[in-house]
Amino acid sequence: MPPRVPLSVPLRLLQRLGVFVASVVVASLLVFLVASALPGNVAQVVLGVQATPEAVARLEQEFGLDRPWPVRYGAWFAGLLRFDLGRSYLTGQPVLDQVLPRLGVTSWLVGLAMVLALLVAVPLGMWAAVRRRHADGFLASALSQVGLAVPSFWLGILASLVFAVQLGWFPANGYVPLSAGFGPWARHLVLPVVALSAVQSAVLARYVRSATVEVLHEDYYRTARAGGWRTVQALLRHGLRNMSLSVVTVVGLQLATLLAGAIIIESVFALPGLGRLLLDAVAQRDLMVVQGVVLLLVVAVLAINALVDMSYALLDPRLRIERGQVR
Amino acid sequence: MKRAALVIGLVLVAGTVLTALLSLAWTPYDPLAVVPANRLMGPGPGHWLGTDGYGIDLLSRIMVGARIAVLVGVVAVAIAALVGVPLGILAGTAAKAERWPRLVADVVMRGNDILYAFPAMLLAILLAAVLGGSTATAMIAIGVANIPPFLRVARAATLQVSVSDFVTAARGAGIGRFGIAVRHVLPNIAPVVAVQASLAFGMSILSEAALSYLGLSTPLPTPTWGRMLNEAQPYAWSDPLLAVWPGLAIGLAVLGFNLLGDGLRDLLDPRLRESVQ
Amino acid sequence: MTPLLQVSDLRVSFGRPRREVLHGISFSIAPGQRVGLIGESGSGKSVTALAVLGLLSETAAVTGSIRLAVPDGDGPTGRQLEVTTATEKQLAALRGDAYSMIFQEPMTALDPTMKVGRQVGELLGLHGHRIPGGSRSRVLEMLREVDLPEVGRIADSYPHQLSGGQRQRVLIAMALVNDPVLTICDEPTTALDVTAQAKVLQVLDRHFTQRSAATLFITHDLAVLAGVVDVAMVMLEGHVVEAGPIREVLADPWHPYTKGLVATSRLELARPGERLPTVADHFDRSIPVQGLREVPVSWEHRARVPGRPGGGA
Amino acid sequence: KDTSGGHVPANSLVIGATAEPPTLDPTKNNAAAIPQVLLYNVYETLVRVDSSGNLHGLLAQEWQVSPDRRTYTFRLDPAATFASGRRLTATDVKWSFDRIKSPDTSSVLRTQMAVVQDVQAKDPSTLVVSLKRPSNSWLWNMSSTAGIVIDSQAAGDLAATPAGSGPYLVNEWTKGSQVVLARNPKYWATPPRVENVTFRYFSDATAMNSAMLSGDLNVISNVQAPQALDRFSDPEKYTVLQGTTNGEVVLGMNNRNKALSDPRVRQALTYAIDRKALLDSVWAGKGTLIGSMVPPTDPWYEDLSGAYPYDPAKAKQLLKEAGYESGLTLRMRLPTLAYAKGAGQFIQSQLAAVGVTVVIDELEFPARWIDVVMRQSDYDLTIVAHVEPRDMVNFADPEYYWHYDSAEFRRLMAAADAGTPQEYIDDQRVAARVLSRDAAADWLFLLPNLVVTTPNVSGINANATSLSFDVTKASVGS
Amino acid sequence: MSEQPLYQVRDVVRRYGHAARPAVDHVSLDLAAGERLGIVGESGSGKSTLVRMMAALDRPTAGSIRFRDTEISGLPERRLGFLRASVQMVFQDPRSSLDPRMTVGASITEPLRSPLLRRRAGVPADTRARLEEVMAQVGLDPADARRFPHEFSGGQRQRIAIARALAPRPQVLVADEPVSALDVSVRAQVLNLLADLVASEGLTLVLVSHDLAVVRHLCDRVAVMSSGRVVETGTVEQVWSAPRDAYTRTLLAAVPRLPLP
Ligand SMILES: Nc1ncnc2c1ncn2[C@@H]1O[C@H](COP(=O)(O)OP(=O)(O)OP(=O)(O)O)[C@@H](O)[C@H]1O
Ligand SMILES: Nc1ncnc2c1ncn2[C@@H]1O[C@H](COP(=O)(O)OP(=O)(O)OP(=O)(O)O)[C@@H](O)[C@H]1O
Ligand SMILES: [Mg+2]
Ligand SMILES: [Mg+2]
Ligand code: NI
Repeated sequence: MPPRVPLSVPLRLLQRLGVFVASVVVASLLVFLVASALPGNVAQVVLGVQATPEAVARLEQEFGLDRPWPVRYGAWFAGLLRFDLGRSYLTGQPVLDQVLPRLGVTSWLVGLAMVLALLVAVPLGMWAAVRRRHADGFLASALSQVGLAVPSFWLGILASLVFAVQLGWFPANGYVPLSAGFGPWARHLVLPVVALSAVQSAVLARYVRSATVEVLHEDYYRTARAGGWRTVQALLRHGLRNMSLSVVTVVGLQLATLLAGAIIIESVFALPGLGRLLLDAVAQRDLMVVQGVVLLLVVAVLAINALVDMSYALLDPRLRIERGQVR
Repeated sequence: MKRAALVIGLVLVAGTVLTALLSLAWTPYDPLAVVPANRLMGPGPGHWLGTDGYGIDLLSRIMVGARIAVLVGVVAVAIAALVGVPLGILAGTAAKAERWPRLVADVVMRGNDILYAFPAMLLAILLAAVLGGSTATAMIAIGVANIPPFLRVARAATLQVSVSDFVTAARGAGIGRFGIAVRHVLPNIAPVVAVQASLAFGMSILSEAALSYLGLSTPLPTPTWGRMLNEAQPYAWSDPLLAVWPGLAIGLAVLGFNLLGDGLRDLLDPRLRESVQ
Repeated sequence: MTPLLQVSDLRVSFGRPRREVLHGISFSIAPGQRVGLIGESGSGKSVTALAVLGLLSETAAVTGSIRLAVPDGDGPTGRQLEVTTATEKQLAALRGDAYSMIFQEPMTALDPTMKVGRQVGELLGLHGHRIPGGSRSRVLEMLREVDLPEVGRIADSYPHQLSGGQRQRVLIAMALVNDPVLTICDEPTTALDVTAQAKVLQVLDRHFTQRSAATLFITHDLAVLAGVVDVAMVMLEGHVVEAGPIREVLADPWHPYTKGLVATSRLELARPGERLPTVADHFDRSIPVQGLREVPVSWEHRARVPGRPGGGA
Repeated sequence: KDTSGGHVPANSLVIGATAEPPTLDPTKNNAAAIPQVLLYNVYETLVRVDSSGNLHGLLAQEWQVSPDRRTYTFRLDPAATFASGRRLTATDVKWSFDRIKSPDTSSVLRTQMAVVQDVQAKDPSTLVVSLKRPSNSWLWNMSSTAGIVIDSQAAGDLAATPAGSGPYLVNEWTKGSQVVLARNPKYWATPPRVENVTFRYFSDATAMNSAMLSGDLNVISNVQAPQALDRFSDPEKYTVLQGTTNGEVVLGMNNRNKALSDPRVRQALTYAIDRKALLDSVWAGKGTLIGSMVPPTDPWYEDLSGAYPYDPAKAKQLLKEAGYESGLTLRMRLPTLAYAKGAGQFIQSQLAAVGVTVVIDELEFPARWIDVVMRQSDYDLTIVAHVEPRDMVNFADPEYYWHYDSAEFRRLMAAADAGTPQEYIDDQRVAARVLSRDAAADWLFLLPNLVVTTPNVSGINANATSLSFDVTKASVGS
Repeated sequence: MSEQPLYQVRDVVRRYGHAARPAVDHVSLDLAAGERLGIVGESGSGKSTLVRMMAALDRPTAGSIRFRDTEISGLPERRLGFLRASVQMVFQDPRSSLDPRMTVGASITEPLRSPLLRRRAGVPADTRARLEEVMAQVGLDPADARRFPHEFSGGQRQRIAIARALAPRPQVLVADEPVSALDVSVRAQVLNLLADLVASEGLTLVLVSHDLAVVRHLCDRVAVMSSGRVVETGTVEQVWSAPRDAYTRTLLAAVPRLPLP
């Protein structure tokens, strides 16, 4: 029996890429089918409540909605191969042109919220873990719990009431692109980012706390302290990287949640982001836009999960595959 | 402090559940009857929490809302867990297996990723078209949307458990894959799943609020906490208490379930059991 | 001479309700002295070791006194630090420098995400020792000292890339890199196979001899102990039940538990197939254990529990 | 330049609005958000409607109607030019009208133009329109989107670049957030006073209020949550204009439902609902009780709000007469809109008191509601605001989702349309009474127009009589 | 050896993932019924891998393993019942080889309730009775069956693991370092127990250890492994007193001894 030959590294990467592409293809079909299955009809929405059935039928024909679904899917998929997401039924514009500027807004919002959540959650969770047998540690845990219990749209409303309306520190809502200057851009993002990250911080803090508790039980942590590091030093030098594995997993997992949360925050703060685009497109049954945005989200989540998988090896050398190395 | 979490959690959860049960038999006022003369009364002896813009007693509405909250939370989490956990265990155990099961596991995981990226709202709209906007619609949509995290968490925990010696020992004892999954993997991943469930419970209540806003959940006029929050929004300036009560109710229930989850995890942790032996 | 370590009436308890696992033990270790600590699993050896460096988990309640001599540069200053009341900062200054510890489990005691050379090296900087040739050269020197091959490659390896014996030697290098005056070894070889164990013991023995450093060496294996230490204490259920020079303890065990231990340890003497002697043959567990109140500082004489020890042959 | 927050730039209007235009071509999409920005401001019509509901010439200096009322001769203002600088001639008007009439446009506006037989540009400033039959509503419709005059030479991508003759140009459209209008430097008539006008869009009413309160806006086009109006009660800081709209909130009753086809049942339901209390509960008492499908700004308006005083006893009596003494169950399918949900809840409770069980079911608006209620008529009761001006005519179509079928009403409406202006008014008034008498629907209330401005803003109409948010007369003090 | 061996291991190779060197490298062994075979070698030499393959808990990359003339290396789990009923295993770490969430009684009787083993010739049908029997056999109080593993000491847990292996009355007991994790005071107890059981039940024994002294005590034949290969086989006394391979000598020399007469 010949020994099984393990795949070489480039081949494994290729295999991974293959799986990714296959997932995207399957996802595109699913996205298309779900979007098509949504009840309601864009022509009716465009023409409004007064429209005659003939007018609606004519518009449907104009949009190509009368063709059978495999044909429509085929056309859409062929476009995808050329990075063409089709044209919005409502505006006639290429979907990609509508999506790209909004992608920026949402990426900033979600990205910064994630960063802020990490900045808050990591110290808070560690504190809650290290001091878990003390009142202050319990308080830190409780604080993170409270963050979970407040709906983010109320947090957004409250934040804009207090910091924009009462104190006038930040604009109540709206967005200016980074190209208009860092200051205005940042000022407009502060409140939405804070409101969006609150729930995330709470969730993350819980994971950081339990990951930290794990580390506190680890032998290498004790070794570090026996070598002369103080509690916090040992945790930072030897705990952080070890914890990062589980935290990164959660960060990857939370990203989809964050995107969903962004839909609400974008409404509360009147930000022209993807979430609102999707919400409007769904409401108006602009299926091309719905398909485009959802596919984009699916690809993003798949890509992020793939990145998370790959980052494991970066964070934990045990998971690296090395030439001539066992495990 | 660990016990404190469990006890507080239990008290809050029991409070919510009992309120829900009580509301089936008794509420101080009819939670649906509009009484124009009583609009926007503050808290007082007649109406402990005051009345809303229709003159309906807020306490009665909060009590009825507990019903939907508990129902949606429990059912959605149950759906997510009942689908996600077995699939997660499947994916976790198959990851180490021969080619075919591994392929199945891969497909499950990729499908999971795709589902994860899918906005729950779309599912809800689709369901609403079939079932009509109802509590069931919301429960199913939220439940399905919650499958991916359960699946992932269960899979990761399964991977850990399935390399442990006692699983190998069980195989040596002639226990098949299914027996191992049910008898060894499931009990040992239970703590992680409990935590995930408590997190998901809180999120479900909040998601229901969002779906009811779009008319995709419990139909009018049944008061839900989410709907009460939404209806309170225009009164944010003039009568902020309208938002405070349902907000508080959601907060306490979510807090209760999270604390309960934490407490359960600690209770189920053999490491901790050992030290109090 | 002031002892490096002076433990008196050390009691440790855990949990709620309190469960005492160390019932008042006392001993001291002088500079250069090699002390062994034997006893069955769960007798409190590790708890003693961790208590000495203040590394017990925060659920532990400690009473009694543990005093560590505070050295200044080369020798003891005569100042002592009371571990039970010291701050984390005071303790951290001593740990890994004058006092160090080696743990049992080489698989998990190293940070899996950091190259081992760095893990050794950072301890040099941590205690502010300026090394003329740079810390890298000192790290390599240290790795060489613990008999590791290809020290350059090993320093650049992650723990998982090393074998158990190699990892344990890295841990030893970490513990010894700052030339401690006392090293606590908590079962440093139980996780190793016989060949790796032999190497590690050899390295430790050489180091202690060369530096005339003191050690508190914990094991449950008498055969291991015999090659390393001069004097030994026997622990049982949180008490020290016997102490004295190692040869005397082995040659003429006094406490029934020790007798049983010596008998079972000599596996190679037993004829194949024949029933092995066990501790239980010598020692009746139902009789409550009494501990020594004190171990003589000089360790010259055997110390034994007053009165009749419990049961057995 | 930072126009989206902090302070509103000098001599500018920043107007908060709720729905964003999906496209900038008002003839291709029926969304009300498009004429809100463009009508009168960017595109002009031959005639326009003022804040009291009367027609005046805009591009047309004057017009004559032939004795058979089928031929309209418009004299265009010779000064009128497009933003491109080109003179606006009768040919452009003809081009614009023909464009809407053309069979390959699917625009709903086509039905409004359907009555037109022929459009002729006699000379550059004379336009002759002949109708198939006399129609008063046609001229009225020409004051709205159907009547806009497009620059036939500059009409390229109208969805993105409007080509009109109005005092403003679309300067910038940031999708998802705002449309910015800038003064048309070549405007042919009196130039407007305000330099820049920004329409900012908020999907969340509270967010819009916050923006106003923090000084990012100086106008709220229409407060969507009147409960929050108290916040703007300080006259030092805010001016609140309270006017009327064309938005009748209609409790639609499906006349194809057996019970609801009986006028006594419809009347009973109307008696059973306390509309004053409903308005207080649902819309903070803002708005007007009307009693028929006519807002007070229409010339044939008369107050019919007292026709069915709140009288549960009478309601029960009528139900008994109609044979529903033992109860009646009706399915109310509501769009997911704040006023509809509120009113639905209220009505359910009050109808329960007279023995009518209402089962509520919410439908996503617009997609689902239009499909289920308007197209399939699969409902018993529903609530929606009809915001089009002069839309009483919908009751004349038995196929329309109410399925109100009254020969008398149809005859009156036809006569009104074909009659003289005075007959038009008289017949419409009678028709409105017929609707009220038959309780064809229950007109719950008329949505108010609640405009909030900073005190330095003036020239904004309190009443919304057209679909336009007209800023041509606005000015901003310092 | 006149009769057919129970186990025939031929040229077995096992390579993990992308490892450069196989963990088990062309190993061939025979095991006769009633024989007691010791496998010694340093850590990582492939001992565990080899016995796991013999117990069909792992598949060889190449080579063949026959048990009672049936090839077992490619068999799916559901057809392994005959092997599982005959071959049972005891693992090194008594902490991790028992499910912390299962009572000791349930753990011990698990093999009896297995669908693969139930109703096989020789496998006891009366679960309760067999539980009490094996617990008594390994010196545990049957009343403790309702307790959980963490309530027992290491030595006791290893007895539980042994009881579990004995429950289905196997012919072969494979013990992978059953005493390495135990403290010396209980090591002798467990070894005595194993010796008694092997004798009284007439078991065939495969014992893995890194300590030749342990193997010498229980086994009659020994295989020395190094780097995945078997470097020496022979009777225990032969290897103990006159090792032929240099590696075996190192192994022997490394065993610490008490410096006493
Ligand atoms: N963190 C802790 N919490 C509670 N009990 C503990 C803790 N650490 C140790 N113990 C208990 O203290 C006792 C002594 O344990 P210790 O670890 O010192 O034993 P040992 O002699 O080192 O045994 P071994 O040879 O197994 O390492 C045991 O009964 C143990 O259960
Ligand atoms: N699941 C696995 N995946 C990858 N490599 C493995 C795995 N199990 C064992 N190995 C490797 O195979 C080799 C042999 O391992 P095995 O466990 O059989 O050795 P052993 O002789 O039992 O050692 P020990 O005495 O430490 O138990 C080692 O190099 C080990 O690292
Ligand atoms: Mg120990
Ligand atoms: Mg092994
Ligand atoms: Ni700004």
